[in-house]
Amino acid sequence: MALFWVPLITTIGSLISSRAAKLSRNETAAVTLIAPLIALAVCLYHAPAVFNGETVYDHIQWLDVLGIHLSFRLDGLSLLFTLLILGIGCLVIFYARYYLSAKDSLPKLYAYLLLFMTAMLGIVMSNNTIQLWFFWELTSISSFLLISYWSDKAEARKGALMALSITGAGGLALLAGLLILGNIVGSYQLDVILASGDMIKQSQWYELTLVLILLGAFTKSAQFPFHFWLPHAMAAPTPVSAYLHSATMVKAGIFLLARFYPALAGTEIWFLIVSLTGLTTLLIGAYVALFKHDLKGLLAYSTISHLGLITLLLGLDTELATVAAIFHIINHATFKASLFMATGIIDHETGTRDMRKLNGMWKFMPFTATLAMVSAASMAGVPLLNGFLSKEMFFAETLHAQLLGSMSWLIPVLATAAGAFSVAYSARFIHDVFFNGDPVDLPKQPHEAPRYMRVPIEILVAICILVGMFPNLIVDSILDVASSAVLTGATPVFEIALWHGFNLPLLMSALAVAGGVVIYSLRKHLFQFQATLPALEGRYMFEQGLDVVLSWCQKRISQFENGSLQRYTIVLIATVLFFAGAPLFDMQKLVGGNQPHPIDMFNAVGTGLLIAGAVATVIWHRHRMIALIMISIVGLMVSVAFTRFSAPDLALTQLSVEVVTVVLLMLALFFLPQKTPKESSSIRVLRDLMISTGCGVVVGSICYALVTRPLDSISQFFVENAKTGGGGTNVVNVILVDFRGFDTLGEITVLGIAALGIYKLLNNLPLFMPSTDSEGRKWAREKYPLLLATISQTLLPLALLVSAFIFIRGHNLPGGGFIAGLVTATAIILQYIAHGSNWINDRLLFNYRKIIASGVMIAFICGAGSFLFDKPFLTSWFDYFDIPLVGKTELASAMIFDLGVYVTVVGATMMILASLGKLTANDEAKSETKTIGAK
Amino acid sequence: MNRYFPAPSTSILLLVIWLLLNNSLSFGQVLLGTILAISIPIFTRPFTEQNPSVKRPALAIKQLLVVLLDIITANIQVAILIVGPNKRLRPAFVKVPLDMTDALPITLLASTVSLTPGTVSAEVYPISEEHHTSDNKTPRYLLIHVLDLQDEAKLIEQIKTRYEAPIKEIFGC
Amino acid sequence: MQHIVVFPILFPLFSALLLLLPPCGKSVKARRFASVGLAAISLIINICLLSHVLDIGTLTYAIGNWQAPFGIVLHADLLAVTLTCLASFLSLCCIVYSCAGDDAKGSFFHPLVHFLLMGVCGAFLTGDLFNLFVFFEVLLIASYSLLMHAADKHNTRGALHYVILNLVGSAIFLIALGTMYGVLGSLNIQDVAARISQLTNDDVSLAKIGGSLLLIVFALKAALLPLHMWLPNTYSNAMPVVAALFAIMTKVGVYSIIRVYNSIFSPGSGPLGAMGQDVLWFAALATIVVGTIGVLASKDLRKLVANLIVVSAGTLIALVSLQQMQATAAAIYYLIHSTLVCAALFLCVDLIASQRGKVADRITTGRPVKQGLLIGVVFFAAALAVIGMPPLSGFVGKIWILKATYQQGDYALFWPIYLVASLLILVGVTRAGSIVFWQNTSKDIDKIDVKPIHKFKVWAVYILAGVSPFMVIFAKPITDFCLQAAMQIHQNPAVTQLTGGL
Amino acid sequence: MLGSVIIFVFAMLGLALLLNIWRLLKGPSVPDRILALDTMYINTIAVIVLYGLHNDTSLYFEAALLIAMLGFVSTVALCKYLLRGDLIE
Amino acid sequence: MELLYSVCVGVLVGCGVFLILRARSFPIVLGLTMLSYAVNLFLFASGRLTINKAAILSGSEQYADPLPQALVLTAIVIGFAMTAFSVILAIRARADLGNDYVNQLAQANNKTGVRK
Amino acid sequence: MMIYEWLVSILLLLGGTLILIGSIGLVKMPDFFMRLHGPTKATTLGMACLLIAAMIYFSVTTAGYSLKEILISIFLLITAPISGYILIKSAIHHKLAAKEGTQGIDRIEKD
Ligand code: NA
Ligand code: NA
Repeated sequence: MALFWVPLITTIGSLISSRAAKLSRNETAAVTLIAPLIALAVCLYHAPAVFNGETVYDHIQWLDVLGIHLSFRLDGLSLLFTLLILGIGCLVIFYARYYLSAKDSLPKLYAYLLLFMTAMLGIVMSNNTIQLWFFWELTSISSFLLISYWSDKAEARKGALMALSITGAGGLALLAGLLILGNIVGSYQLDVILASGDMIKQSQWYELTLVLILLGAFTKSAQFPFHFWLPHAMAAPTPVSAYLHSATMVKAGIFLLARFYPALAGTEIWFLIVSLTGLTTLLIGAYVALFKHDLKGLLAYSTISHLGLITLLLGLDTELATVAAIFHIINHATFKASLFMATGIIDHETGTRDMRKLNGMWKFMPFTATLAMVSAASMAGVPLLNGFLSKEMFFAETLHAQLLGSMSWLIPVLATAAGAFSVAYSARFIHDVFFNGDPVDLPKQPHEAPRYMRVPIEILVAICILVGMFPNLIVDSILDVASSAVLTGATPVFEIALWHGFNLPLLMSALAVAGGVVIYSLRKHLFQFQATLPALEGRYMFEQGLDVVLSWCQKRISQFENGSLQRYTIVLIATVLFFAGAPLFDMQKLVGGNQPHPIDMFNAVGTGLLIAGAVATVIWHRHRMIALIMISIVGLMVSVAFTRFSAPDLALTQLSVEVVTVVLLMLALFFLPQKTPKESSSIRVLRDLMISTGCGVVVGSICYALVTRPLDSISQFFVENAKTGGGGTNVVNVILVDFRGFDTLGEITVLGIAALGIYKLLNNLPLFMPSTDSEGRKWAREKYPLLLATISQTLLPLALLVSAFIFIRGHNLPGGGFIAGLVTATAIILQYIAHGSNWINDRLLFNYRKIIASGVMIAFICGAGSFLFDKPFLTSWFDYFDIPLVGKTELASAMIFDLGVYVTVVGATMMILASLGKLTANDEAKSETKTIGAK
Repeated sequence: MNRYFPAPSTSILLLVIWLLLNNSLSFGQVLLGTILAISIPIFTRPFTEQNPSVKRPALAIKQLLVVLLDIITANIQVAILIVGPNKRLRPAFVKVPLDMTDALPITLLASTVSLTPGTVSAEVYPISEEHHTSDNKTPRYLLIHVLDLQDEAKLIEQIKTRYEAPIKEIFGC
Repeated sequence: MQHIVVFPILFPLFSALLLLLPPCGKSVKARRFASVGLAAISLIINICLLSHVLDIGTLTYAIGNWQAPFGIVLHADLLAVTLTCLASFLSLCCIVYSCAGDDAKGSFFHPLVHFLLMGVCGAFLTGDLFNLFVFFEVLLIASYSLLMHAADKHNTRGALHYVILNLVGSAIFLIALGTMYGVLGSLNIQDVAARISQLTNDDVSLAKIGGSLLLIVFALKAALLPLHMWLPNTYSNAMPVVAALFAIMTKVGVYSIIRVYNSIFSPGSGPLGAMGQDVLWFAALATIVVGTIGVLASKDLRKLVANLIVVSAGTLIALVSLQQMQATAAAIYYLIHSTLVCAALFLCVDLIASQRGKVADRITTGRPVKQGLLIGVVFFAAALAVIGMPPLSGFVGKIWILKATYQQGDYALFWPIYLVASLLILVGVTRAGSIVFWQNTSKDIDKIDVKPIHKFKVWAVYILAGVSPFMVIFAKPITDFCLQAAMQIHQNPAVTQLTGGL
Repeated sequence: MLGSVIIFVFAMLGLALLLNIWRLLKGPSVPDRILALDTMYINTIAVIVLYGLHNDTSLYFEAALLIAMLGFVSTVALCKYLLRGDLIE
Repeated sequence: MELLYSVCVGVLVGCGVFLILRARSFPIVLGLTMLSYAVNLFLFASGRLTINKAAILSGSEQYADPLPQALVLTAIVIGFAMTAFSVILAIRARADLGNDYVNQLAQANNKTGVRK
Repeated sequence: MMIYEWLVSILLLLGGTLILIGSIGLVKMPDFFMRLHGPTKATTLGMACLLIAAMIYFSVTTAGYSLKEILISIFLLITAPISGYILIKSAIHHKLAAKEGTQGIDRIEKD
């Protein structure tokens, strides 16, 4: 089976486990075990080749664009890790079946565990760095899920978030590093990268890459100063802790260091950063572990410490140090996993993990106690156990360290000190829990754990002992291939033996044990001393930091996006002002080459009136009624300007739109306050004045620059083709209904939607209806002035005739559907004013929604008709017919299109008015009482 | 006068206006005008309340000419009043009792008054709050504003004889 | 078959009109049925068009048979058609979602959605600047109305801001068009691009003004800093299904920038080539920063998602401003991904809010989500995708974005900002999710009395979120496709003319 | 001569418009302003008719007609607002 | 004359912008209306100013540029639709919020999660 | 100079004068009610003069008669009184002060 099956099988297993809710616990566990066992079999199947020094590959070409491929490899290092991941994984699965109480969901835990296992397997087997990162992030996610397994506990949620944040940050750094690395080498394939160590180290990006990748590794493997997430991850169920913190999650960081060792290691900076970080972590972890009263806390810091130890080893500039590191990876995994499991049993059976309560457990659970003591001894580095072997190798290698120059002697000293503390906390683990008097207030009556719950521990302890006694037999070969994978082929000569004779490392071991015993015996004083130190907890820093960041963000956002429309508008306008204004200064001359028209009286008066109207609108803007009158002047003058500059169609349109707009504004004014209070400070007014003046100057200048220069435009085409191609002499109208009919279709759609939207806005709206005007006058009694009512009836047919006139001539002379529609609408508005909406609604029995839809539909069908002739949408058609008596008559599809425009305009305007009319007509009583909108 | 041809006078008027608008007497325009002249009143019929119809068209045309003439003189009079010194003007509100109650004749009278010498119709009393109904037979008054009132009684008399009486006669009410 | 180019615009229009007319106008059931059916047909049309374009390359379609530059020409290249597909797919999902009851909370929901789709597709397809304006207005007016669908008073204020700002934006658009026409005498994008390279002297400055104003308008729609401020409130106050639909709207702005920027202001177009690149670039970076701050500051989930849209807009524009093929390709991939994921998140947030009683979607302790697993799975997936974590589509996008910016040499500023923003968003979203789903007042889920989620809603959300894994599984063809689309964008018309096509 | 007459009448109309705007700006009451606006509408019709005469074209006739119609509606609407507040009650 | 025209456009833009920057919906709508006048004039001017050459084919040689005219027509109609909508939205906002103040007040932030 | 030109010129001058006088009245008169007279009458007739002038002019200069200008006149004649009426109504409603010494103020009923 190909390598990619390994993660695939565990993924499938994860899915299967998640659906196993109906199975019994034993069945669930059994089903779950299938996937890792198969995966293990696959790995073992390839193991002989690996032991022969080969690397097994499996490559699927995938994203060439990104250089991401599905690429797996199995070399010594990978094999070692897969065995650890799968082996300890199986034990944890087995153990969890007994650990988890009935009310917790076993399938959920198993699904997450297998997902996590997949991620880990993916990391260690990746041959593509991006793929590696993929699985790396997957471990972050799945560990988040595992840590927050008991999600109703605040501790679990916080711990999970912290773990995810820290490892996520590292993951992003790692990604950056890997991308740069890939760019240096030109490939994301690991074998290429690993073979290009020299090229990488000579690259100018080497330092940056290294730091980024190390950030990834250090955060994951909880190196100082990123170590603080790990103790809080202990909120997870203990099997999870056992898995994550012995063999997997934290080891991923170590794996990364080992994996990239050939590519990145061997430089001063590598040794300096890695070894110093490892050393610091080693010391801090060992020291703090002693003071943790929580068993899992102790183990957590011990884990940190041991990870520091491995890191330090990888940072020491000798090949044997690397071998020692790998050896310790194995050893740590075994004894730490068993210790966690033992802790789980203690927790499970007593209900607490507090060492101040736990005493004398030996009496209650001798088997567990024995197992735990063996493991703890291994952790302390007691001879005949595997921990001793690797620790002694470690001591030996510290003696060769050169990296601190003349101060290099510090390293073995500090290492011994750390060893002493590790002995001390191991001693505490043994003595404080299993001996040391009687238990205090235990929640449960303790007793020995179920038989099978101890099995995984027994297996692990057996390994500890076997490795400790017969190292060559058991680990030599795997250690050999793993080391050669890290050191790229150069297999160092190493010899693991229990006895090397009396030498310095042995002395260091002895010192450590002695020191440890001394420290432990002085623990009372140490605890007191520790209590006087300020508690510097990474967790609080993280949480407070997060709080500070969050509240800072909230403050900034509420300052920035403060809900003030004025601010948003002013930002927009200022942006415009800047970017439209700046290029004006680049121009040499604003005025272009065209001969300007002379100013005549006509223009002067028109300009005067327009400016007066505009300025008056601004001056009176707080007296809204007057402002409305003033803006009417502007509208009128704009249409006069259109008339003046040869745009009769525009003038007509502007006029009709103007009136309908004013009517709408007045309707609005009725429901709005009549006057605007003075609100803006004078500074603000000044600011607004400056900005608006600026806008005026800029736009005016652009306008002036444009109108004074010659234009080479496409418009001649329209003039030439209007009659021959569009069948009309009014070029503007032909553009509207033919050349650019698509715009017009969109435009009437807009109008229709606006009407629908307005209906929507006003539907069932409770409104405030003033019973007096702004000066407190009651409204006049006469609703429908007599003379007006009479005349408006007379005017209606007249207005309709005029709109028919304007409609029909539109194609050839100024006019058209839109203007005609607005004229009709205005005529009906007059009826509304004169007779009121009830009167109209009794007589005008149309459904405006349908009218609007039909109008647009007419235009649409007119355009779609050309499909019948396999012509593009809106292809126009016209022809001249000789009708008897009438003479030569033109029929054009554009007329139908224009009819659609007409119908839509009438429908939309009427719908708006009818919606507004409905507000007040339905319920006259409302106008008497002031009902401010309250739903 | 039926459903399909509700207002012949309106139709004729519309046709004339149509031809005026198009400046054309071609058959096509007449045809189109006729179609419109017939179809528009059908559409607007619901919006037209029942008004008394013109009983004496000839008199109506004569009255129209009278009013046009009066408009010209009125305007010249008013122009002189405007240009002349304001201080000598004697503005006044005058209430003219009406013999008519229907909306259309009153409207016509009020319009005539507004267009003719120095007077502007201001209000029709009594004010009705809702829609005007023709079966309401309460006596009505026309309030007018006079720019320069010489003799109130004479003015009322003049309005009643010169304008109101012919309108009453035209509509036969 | 040539006419299919215009169908993505016409069919939604037709659908909307049908939905307004009898018999669809009357009964809710008929309307729902018709709306879903019509939206599905719309999607099918778009897919057909896409395959057509894949077969025979970019299509142009002269409306009314008036050739460019005189008439309005539709320009269906891969990117445009992909986006119309995306829009119709999103609409279909939102329509299905709304059929669970949201549509009946106000009038004209279905027609308006189809109108919106028409506007969006029109904006994507058109090759004419003024026509672009018209379709902008179509989609805007439809969006104004949709924004007020089942509105309460918070919506009203948000809508008011949105409407007024966009009206100012429309005015600016027109000034821009006036300036462009006044200098160049044409409106067809290709023609404008050809003419702009021949400008001299002061005309260049004027064209620059026009171009800047255009970009400002597009930036306003795309929610680029500092013009983004309307977005968080507007989107978070809109009905979630509407907000989900709006996820495509900022993309219209982005698309317009891509379209205009790479034709009119392509590096080869004379004195105005790559105009304002720096401004766009820095504004985009600032947008990412502010969006991220917004994500962290959000007190409710809807606002959080709205801010995610801001971040995605910033990211997109940063890529677009590079005017480089890889970056554009990455932008295309990321655009599809982020649109759908953000939409899914909006809908998901709605589901969450519907089950948490009074607390609704606020990020605080509250009632547990009753159907926690059903919603949680999709929320988790969408969150992963939006953060850019494996195994969902976000990670491909993220890598591509980083790679593209690296190759451009623009990583010194972009990478730190982008990566730190990613991290903060990761923290923000995770924190929000864990509070909403896990930090509960009562544990007794069985006692909570909420209506189970309507199956339509579940389908819609799952289908939307399901695209994300799909985009990973089929990452190879999709990335190749994006690259091909980007290649079409970057074919410089001036170069094409000289060399007789690439 | 007709040409100079037209110019002269233009001047008169221009003066009239300026008088209108003076009243419009001065008020003092809102009905005064509406009256002035209404007058302005009519004077604008005069200007446009004269402009058509000046340019020897009847293209602007419809504009004049529309101003007449729409100006009336506008005046009525403004007054109705003063009287009743709600235009279409 | 071009100068006067441009001055008009500038004044309209200035006045419109000033009104848009007010804090109440009605002046803002007035400002938008005024701005749209200005914009229409501007867009129209992009085809240059011509006197007495309306684009109605009549055998003459020169015509005003008809394209901007058509564009302005479209813009006017769209502007009308938008103004109508914003006017009604202002009414709606008044009904919903009790005033016509466009900015978010500090108190209005206390949003409750209740949705209908 | 043709006779129609004379006619047109006179009508134009007359119309212009009347319109100007109407606007003068608007400015010069002391109260609202008196101001109203100018625009409703003088301006209306002035418009009629102008329109008749245009009618004559176009009828002579172009082929066929151009009578449509008369429509505007008719329209103004119909609407001017109504505008005046509704304006006075609103003035009364606003209780605008009439010039001192205006007779019959008490005849205005409360509306
Ligand atoms: Na103890
Ligand atoms: Na009403």
